[in-house]
Amino acid sequence: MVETRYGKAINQALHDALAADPSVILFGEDVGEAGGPFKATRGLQEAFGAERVRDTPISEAAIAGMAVGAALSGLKPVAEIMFMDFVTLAMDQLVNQAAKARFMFGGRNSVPMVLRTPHGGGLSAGPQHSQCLEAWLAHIPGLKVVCPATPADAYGLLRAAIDDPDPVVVVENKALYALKGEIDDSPAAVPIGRARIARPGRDATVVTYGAALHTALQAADALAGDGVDVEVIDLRSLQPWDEAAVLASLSRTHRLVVLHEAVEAFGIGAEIAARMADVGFDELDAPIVRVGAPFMPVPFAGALEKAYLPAAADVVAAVRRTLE
Amino acid sequence: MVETRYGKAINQALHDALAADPSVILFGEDVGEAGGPFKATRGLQEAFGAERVRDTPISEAAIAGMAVGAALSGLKPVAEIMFMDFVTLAMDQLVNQAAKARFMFGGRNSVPMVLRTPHGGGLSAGPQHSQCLEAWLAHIPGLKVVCPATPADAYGLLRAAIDDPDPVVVVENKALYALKGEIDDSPAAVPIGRARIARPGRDATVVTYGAALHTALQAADALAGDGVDVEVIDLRSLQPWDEAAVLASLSRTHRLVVLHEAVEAFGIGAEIAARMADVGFDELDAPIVRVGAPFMPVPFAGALEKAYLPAAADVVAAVRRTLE
Amino acid sequence: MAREPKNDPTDRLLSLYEGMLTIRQAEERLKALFADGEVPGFIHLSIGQEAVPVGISASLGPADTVASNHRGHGHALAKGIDLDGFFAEIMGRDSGLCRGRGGSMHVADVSIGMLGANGIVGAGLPITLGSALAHKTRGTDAVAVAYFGDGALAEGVLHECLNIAALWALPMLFACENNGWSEFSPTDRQMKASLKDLAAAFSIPHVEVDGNDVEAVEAAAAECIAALRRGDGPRVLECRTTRVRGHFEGDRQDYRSPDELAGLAATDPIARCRARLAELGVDANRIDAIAEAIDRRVEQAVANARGAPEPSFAAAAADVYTAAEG
Amino acid sequence: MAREPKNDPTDRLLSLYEGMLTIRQAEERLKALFADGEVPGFIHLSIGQEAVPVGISASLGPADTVASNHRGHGHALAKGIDLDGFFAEIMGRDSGLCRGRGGSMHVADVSIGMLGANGIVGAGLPITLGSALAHKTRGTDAVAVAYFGDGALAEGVLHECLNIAALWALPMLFACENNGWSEFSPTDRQMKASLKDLAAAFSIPHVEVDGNDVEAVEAAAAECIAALRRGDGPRVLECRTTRVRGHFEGDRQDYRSPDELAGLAATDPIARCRARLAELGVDANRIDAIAEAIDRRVEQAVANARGAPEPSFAAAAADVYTAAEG
Ligand SMILES: Cc1ncc(C[n+]2csc(CCOP(=O)(O)OP(=O)(O)O)c2C)c(N)n1
Ligand SMILES: Cc1ncc(C[n+]2csc(CCOP(=O)(O)OP(=O)(O)O)c2C)c(N)n1
Ligand SMILES: [Mg+2]
Ligand SMILES: [Mg+2]
Repeated sequence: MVETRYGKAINQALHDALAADPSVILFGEDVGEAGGPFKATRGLQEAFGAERVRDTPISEAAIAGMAVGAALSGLKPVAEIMFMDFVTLAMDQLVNQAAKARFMFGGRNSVPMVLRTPHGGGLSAGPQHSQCLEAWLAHIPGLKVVCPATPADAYGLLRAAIDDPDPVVVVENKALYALKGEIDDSPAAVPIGRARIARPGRDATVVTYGAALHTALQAADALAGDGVDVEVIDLRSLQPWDEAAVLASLSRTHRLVVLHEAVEAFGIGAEIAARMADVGFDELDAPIVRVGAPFMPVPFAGALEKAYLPAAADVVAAVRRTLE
Repeated sequence: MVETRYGKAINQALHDALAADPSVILFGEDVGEAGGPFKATRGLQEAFGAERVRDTPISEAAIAGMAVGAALSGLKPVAEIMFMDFVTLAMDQLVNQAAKARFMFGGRNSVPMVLRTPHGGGLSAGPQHSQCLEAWLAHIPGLKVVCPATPADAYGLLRAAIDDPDPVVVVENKALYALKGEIDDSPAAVPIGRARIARPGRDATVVTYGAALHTALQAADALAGDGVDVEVIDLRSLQPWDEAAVLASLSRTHRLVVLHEAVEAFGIGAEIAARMADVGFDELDAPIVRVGAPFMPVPFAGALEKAYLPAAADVVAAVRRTLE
Repeated sequence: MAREPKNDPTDRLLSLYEGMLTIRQAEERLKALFADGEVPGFIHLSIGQEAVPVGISASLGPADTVASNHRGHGHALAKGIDLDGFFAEIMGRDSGLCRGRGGSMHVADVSIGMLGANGIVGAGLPITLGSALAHKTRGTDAVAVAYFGDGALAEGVLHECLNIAALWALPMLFACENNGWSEFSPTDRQMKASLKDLAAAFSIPHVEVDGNDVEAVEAAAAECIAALRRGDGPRVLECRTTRVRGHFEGDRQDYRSPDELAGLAATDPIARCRARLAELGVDANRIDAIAEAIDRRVEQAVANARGAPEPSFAAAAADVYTAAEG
Repeated sequence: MAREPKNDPTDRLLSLYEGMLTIRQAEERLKALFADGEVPGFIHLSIGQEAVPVGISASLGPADTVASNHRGHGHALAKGIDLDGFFAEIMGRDSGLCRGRGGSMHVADVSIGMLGANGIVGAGLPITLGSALAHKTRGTDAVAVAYFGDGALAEGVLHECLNIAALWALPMLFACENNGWSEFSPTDRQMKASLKDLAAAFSIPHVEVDGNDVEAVEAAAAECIAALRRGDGPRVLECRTTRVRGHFEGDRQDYRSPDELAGLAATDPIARCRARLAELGVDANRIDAIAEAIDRRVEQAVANARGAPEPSFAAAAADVYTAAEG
């Protein structure tokens, strides 16, 4: 075990993937010489050359489309979209092309591409540099979506994404790049679609992912002080998501809170709650409570953004509501 | 009361809006001389001139962006994106610009634009011409989304959308353009955000919108034959949606099915179910059952597409599940 | 189709003729099947435009890739797509190339480098760009061809792709079928810039050719593609051609002048090629035999498609993602 | 700022000088505030580029509209945005122009035609296009200006906007600030086409100007904007200018050569303007007095912002949509 940062773990995963497989290539805006806007690709162009780690022009639609075409022609491209807000410029290629090519072409080929992109607030980056849009992608058959919360998962899910034959969007969280955590000396891929019990507990289940995991753990700590024993599930993968793990936890605790940084309305949590209100209905002893961002753009000013982001206190209140 | 078709009602709404307010303009691909791909804008360029009803090049990003800029500069643009699948090319302008300009600029101005776009399958139009992507838009604070199911609502919601000071996406359903229905002689706007009880009933509630309304009504007829009295709620507006109306119906029937043509996972129905699993929890006597498209791209072949689209039998089965 | 290079000029031309006629007869058959309700959805026929993909494909091998657009039947057939799979797909059968899931706007066979027709105007361009990037990165001399129409000139993604292809000297052929129409509107009301001037802005050599003259297309394409294989960077090949049918089947073309419609036959690339063959002294019987052979082949494909089972929904559902191994 | 037209050439130049210096001193102040942690988020300074918006805005009135990009402080101030509201916004206060919701990348005041800085590269272009369409449709002689950088040349939406503006002869000025950089990369590694050649492809007159010479910018912009007001269709004004600071504050610019960095001061548009004023015989005290007045004004704005309340979350939540009437 060594300690590493989330951003460094991404860097290492890319490094290891490039070293392991000559068909892996990287491209995106300033990912090469500059080492990426968040330094996640630092040193990779030096190590693997400008043919395999390419700086692109500011052309998001072409970046995504190139990934599709390269993936259909024998490579395993890992493309970067600098902020998730900019996937708005790449949706046709992601949704109409990458997601559908396998199905639409009769299942005879796959599209082994990865798109990395950071979401999330907390940096006063304002309404166009902070959004969490993963629910869009999870709604699209043919795409996979993962969202690591720890350095170990940042490594393991990215390796899994690159190994995966289908298009995978890896959603990173900007506020986590500097987060430290333990990682294996020879870390392995983390299977896509499997959740992790981040903290076992008996009284209520909090399902979450990404940076909000840390908020959930904080809330669980606070509640533990009051004798409430919360189980925290880190989904890790959003499409597919681990329904069995959530249902199993709910069947133990009978109380469910779903937490994420994204806007609550029509967010990832809606699907999880809806599904549990169906398949988990008999297990529910209380309303399913969601905690997510309010229905407004991510505001800039520190005070506004702080009030905007779901906090541990919101999770505590939500858990308490399920226990009333 | 007169009988008219859904497509004709749209045409009339556009005509009446253009006649009522010189700041209303229309643009989109082939909406002018050709009268629109589905003939919804037929005759409008002739009636109002090529300055107010403009044929654009095949440039979806610019179409959406022009609507934002024109709306910020004194006009009320009504733009058309020919198929909802192509909004993938216009998402930046819709989501990062139109939706946020009011909030982000301090609430001192609004963006009175309308974007019309048809979704839905049933025409063997294939995976890139049939998608229902409204859940994406409903997830975005600052956008409004409506989806008329009848000619009267096609007229009334479009007039309301054009009158509205904020950006409204009007999602039409391709399979409904030829649908006939009654409409007032001098029809009025239909308020955004208010649902309609399309059929009252006591035993279970089916919440739906768009073309699926007709599937729900068929299912209700079938169930009525077996003595099951289903209430059908037509949401009409998806953002904001009429939570009070749904909750009121659930409080009467205690059983809830949510139906739409869009993919079930992470669709509009997820939010409705999730919300009712919270605020309506005490009213629920059964699991909330969703009926939506399976998790696959919309297939082309008739047999596949038929199996793909949610059918009345699926709704019947879902309602029965809530009554078990 | 993927014709072998023929050395004898007459044989070469006969082969091009056969390529064009295969597309024509296939589409004429589709037209009838559509009218009879045997083809669902929308179909966009390339009747009148066959010389373009046939002329280009004469220089392509199986390692080369092409991406196409909504009017993609000719591109696919010229790239060598299987005729049975083609008809079965468009008729929505399980034996279709895409098992009935894509239809006319998505015929594809990635195994032979046909990366798909496409329902999104312009979308094939960045896919081709990525394919060209793969060829270059892998160090092969394969090339990637994007077929697109003049209407697609208005899409921003073209600009992005011209730029990156030029910047990185990718082996990409921008093959424009300029038929003057974007759906129901003449393109000159939609585009202020010519492709020639756009290409020049990016320093990409632009070649314009009579797209209804298959020999001219073949020659121009051969030069462009040779340059790509040499690593000289992208090329633009603009083919002036003629859309004979409506935008899609069912479009009555009220918006075209009777004069224009009357003049369409004169531009027919197949009739021109046939005249040229006659000039070269090829026996009419030999030419007619080609048509007959194609006819039999097409009828066989239609019969096979008719006899094929409906697509399987379960198989479709299972193909959204790659099945896990083991 | 929205300066009155001055007839006396010296007065005119003084007014331009004042405009540039206001931006400079405001940004120098922001730089210090950022270093001290009083400005959150990212800020992109336009130090060295002030001549562009000041030269252009000299021909603009309140009915004209501009849309900007991430490096928008100068564009906004030159258009006449309120200095108090400007500082308060970037410092995240309730008295900010956007009530602290947008920050540096979103300063806007639609009431005076400033349609917003923008965090999305290229996004201001179609917004400006729509604004120009509104001006034309409403029959006014107002014009719309899009400010964008050379990095934005790679975005496809530029192509779409050049085309539509030209096609419809819209009163739109494409004002490019070409500083040679796209974030951390020189733009010549990202763009194969020049804006000049792109404009030519769309038959849009292109004027290139030394963007660090405010008089030259003013003169060129005045001609372009007069043409727009006459209804002659769009114009492209490419201003060669210099980014002095990093891409954003905090960027150490390791990627620029020491030589380049050393040479930046020489290009300073404000120093040049000051030298010109001296040439014209303007008294140094008079010039210095301008700086002092601006300094007082800026300090006042900073003090006002510091004293202003934090933004209201409830008010923000209430502003996502327009409140229903009545
Ligand atoms: C992004 C997108 N916008 C609009 C359409 C609708 N559409 C289909 S084909 C077409 C015209 C294309 O013209 P062109 O590229 O010249 O091809 P042609 O039909 O002439 O072969 C349009 C507008 C589409 N399929 N995709
Ligand atoms: C769509 C989009 N892509 C990428 C970025 C990140 N980004 C911000 S500014 C910038 C470079 C812009 O260069 P240029 O347009 O020349 O403006 P300059 O910074 O030189 O003033 C980039 C890549 C963005 N904000 N939006
Ligand atoms: Mg065409
Ligand atoms: Mg620049």
